[in-house]
Parts: sequence; C-alpha cells; structure tokens
Amino acid sequence: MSMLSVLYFASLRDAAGCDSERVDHDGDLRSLYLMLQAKHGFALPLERLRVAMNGAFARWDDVPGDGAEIAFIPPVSGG
Amino acid sequence: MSMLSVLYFASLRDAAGCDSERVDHDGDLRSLYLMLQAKHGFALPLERLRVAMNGAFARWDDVPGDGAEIAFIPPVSGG
Amino acid sequence: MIPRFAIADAPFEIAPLRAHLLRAEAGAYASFEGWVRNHNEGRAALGLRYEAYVALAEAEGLKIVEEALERFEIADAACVHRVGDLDVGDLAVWVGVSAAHRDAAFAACRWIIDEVKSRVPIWKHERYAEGDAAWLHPE
Amino acid sequence: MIPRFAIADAPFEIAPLRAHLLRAEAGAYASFEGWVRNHNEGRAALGLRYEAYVALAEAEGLKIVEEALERFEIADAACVHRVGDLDVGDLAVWVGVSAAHRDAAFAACRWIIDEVKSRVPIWKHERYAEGDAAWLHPE
Repeated sequence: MSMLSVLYFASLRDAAGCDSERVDHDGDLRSLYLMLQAKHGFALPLERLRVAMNGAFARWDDVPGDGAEIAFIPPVSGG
Repeated sequence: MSMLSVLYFASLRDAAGCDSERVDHDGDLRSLYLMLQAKHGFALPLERLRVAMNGAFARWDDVPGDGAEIAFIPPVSGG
Repeated sequence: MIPRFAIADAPFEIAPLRAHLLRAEAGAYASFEGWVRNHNEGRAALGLRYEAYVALAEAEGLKIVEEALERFEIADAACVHRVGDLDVGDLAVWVGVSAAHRDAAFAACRWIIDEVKSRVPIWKHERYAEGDAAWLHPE
Repeated sequence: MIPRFAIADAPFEIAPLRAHLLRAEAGAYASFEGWVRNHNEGRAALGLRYEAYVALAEAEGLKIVEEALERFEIADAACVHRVGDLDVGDLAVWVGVSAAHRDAAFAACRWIIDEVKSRVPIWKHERYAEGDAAWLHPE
C-alpha cells in the first residue's frame, strides 16, 4: 500500500469538507479518483478533471509512489 | 483674389523655411499646392499629400474662400 | 528579480512590473487587465474569491510566459494573478508584453491571457446579489 | 472631463487616464503604449521629435476613438499622443480600452492605434547616431 496526500480545491474541497487528506491506495490515479469520488460524492466526472502529482501535471494511468502528493484539478476559471 | 493662410508641417516646413505664409490665390487647392510646390521646390508630389481647410480635411478640388486656413498634410508618422 | 509569473494574495502595483518590461530596443507594449465585474452570465455579482493550487499555478504560469517568449517576437512578458477575496472593480489579473513591433506585442498578450485562463489551476468563487455563491467550473 | 483624445506637449501620467476607463460593468482592459526605440529600420536612433497639426490631430483623434465606440462592444476608450522632443525609452503614445469582454477590448485597442498611425496629422523627426536627422513620411 502507498500512503498518499490528496489535495482538494474549489468544489471538490467543499464536497470533501477538507483541504487535504491522507489516503492508503494501490493502483493508478484513475482508480484513486474513482474511489474518492464514491467516498465523498464528487459531482465532477473524471473526464472533466486533470490530475497532478508532486506539483506537476500527471496522467490518469500514472501509479503514485509512497508519499506522493496528488491533486485533482477541476475545470479552471482564472482570469 | 482670395487671401489665404497656408500652414506647413514637417518636411514641407523645412523646405518652405517657414511655419506659415499668406498667399493670394484664385482656384482650387490642387492649383494652390502646385503653385507653392513650384515656388518652394517641395519634393512631395500632390498624390502623397492630404489637404485640410479651416481645421478639417478637404478635397483637392475645393475652392478656398477669402481668409481660409489651408494645411498640406504630408504622410503621417505618429505612433 | 521579479518572476515572470506570480500568484499575488494581496493587491499589487502594475507600475514596477511594467517598468521591468521597458527596453531601449522595444517600441511596443501591450497589456491586459481583468477586473472584477458587477455581473457574470446575466447574474448580478457582489464580488468573488480566487483560489489557486499555488505551486502548480506558478509553474504552469511561468511555462506559459516562457512559451510566449519562444512563439512570438517579443522582448519580455509577465503576468500576475490575484487570489483571495476581491470586490467589484478590483484587479484580478495583469499581463504585460514588450516587443519591437506592435503585432507581436498584441498577439503574445492575447495568447498569454487565453492560456492562463485555460491552463492555470485557479478557480473563481462568485458571490451573487441574491445571497448564494458558486464555484465556476466552465465546460 | 478628460478628453478621449489629446495631444500632450509634456510627459503625462497613464494612471489617471486608466482610472477614468474603469467601470463596474467592464471586466476587461487592454492598453497599448508606443515607446521611443533605439533603432528604426536598421539605423541607430538617439531620439526624436513629434510635431502635430494640433487642431486637426485632436479632431481626427477624437473621431477615431468615437468610431471605435461605435464599431466595437466597448465601455470606453482613450488615447494620448506626445509631441515635442523625446528620448529613447520615452512614452510616445498610449491607448486604453475597457470592455465587458477581452475580445472587444483587444480588437478596439489595436484598431485605434492603427488608425491613429495612419490618419492623425503627427510627424516623426528622427535623430540618428551618425549625426543626421530626417522627417519620416512613410509610403
């Protein structure tokens, strides 16, 4: 099992009720989101998100190593 | 005869050696320029100029009335 | 050294950022500013909050400005985006570009703000006159 | 009342001109500045002088800004052009446009500077590093 830090922003943070949490997970980033989506009831489907690992954009089939910091990136609205 | 004030700018002023002069002239603005071009040796052909009368752009076949202020407008280079 | 992209958590001055882009060989400067409007998509807005994933936003924003320096014939460019609570009329984002010629200055300035809006992890939370509020997650 | 177009015979501040364009309903602001470059068409330049037929330049400049307000979906716009002696790095011309959306702000800003350059009776006299000087009368 890998121990991961997961960061939440914007509507995902509101739905999770926290900025971040520590999660034990095996598998890729896709399976991580699906697991957390089921846990917190996130409305945003995976297709509308991007994902980042350790401060850089990542792919959904990347498998995080122990201690990785993961962030799910909802559609952005800066500017 | 109409007594006109003629204003010179940029290279036309350098060639005329003055900012403005008073000129007696009958006829349209085209003939006025051709007369003054001959007098001062202006290098710019009429086709490259615009002309203004009393502070507004005018046409070359406009005939100035007595007391009109005429300006020949060389190609502009602001900005 | 002023970074070419920054996330600012408080109001910032444009003048020193602009001055930093001045070059003796650059005759053109184009800039864009986004201000908080009193309405969005037909709803009256009271203000908003911008939140960023700061580390990734700064990395991605810098990448955008550096890409602009490659893509366009420009001398320099910079961008700053606010986060935190903003009122109507507050400055949300600034982009400045200097170049020898205005074509490149305008094109790069436009490209940078478009890329920032579509790529940088910043989110807008709007407060409406009716009392509700919402995160904007455009399709 | 600040006029929407002005000829300035001394350095001017951009900040109050920009502030005048701010609107609660306008979320976008685009601006352009022309600075005196140290070169033009391959020749090293020391500085320049701008001369205007002031009465006609102000009338034509105002007409350009008013045409922009008709042509584009913008909130407000303004332009100031320097005359007199300028050094390398000095501000020669400023255009500012506010609008609800950035498309219109950029398009109008670009249109105004293009029209000013082609229509307003202002002439540039450049001094070159070799010691000579010339009026610019572009083809």
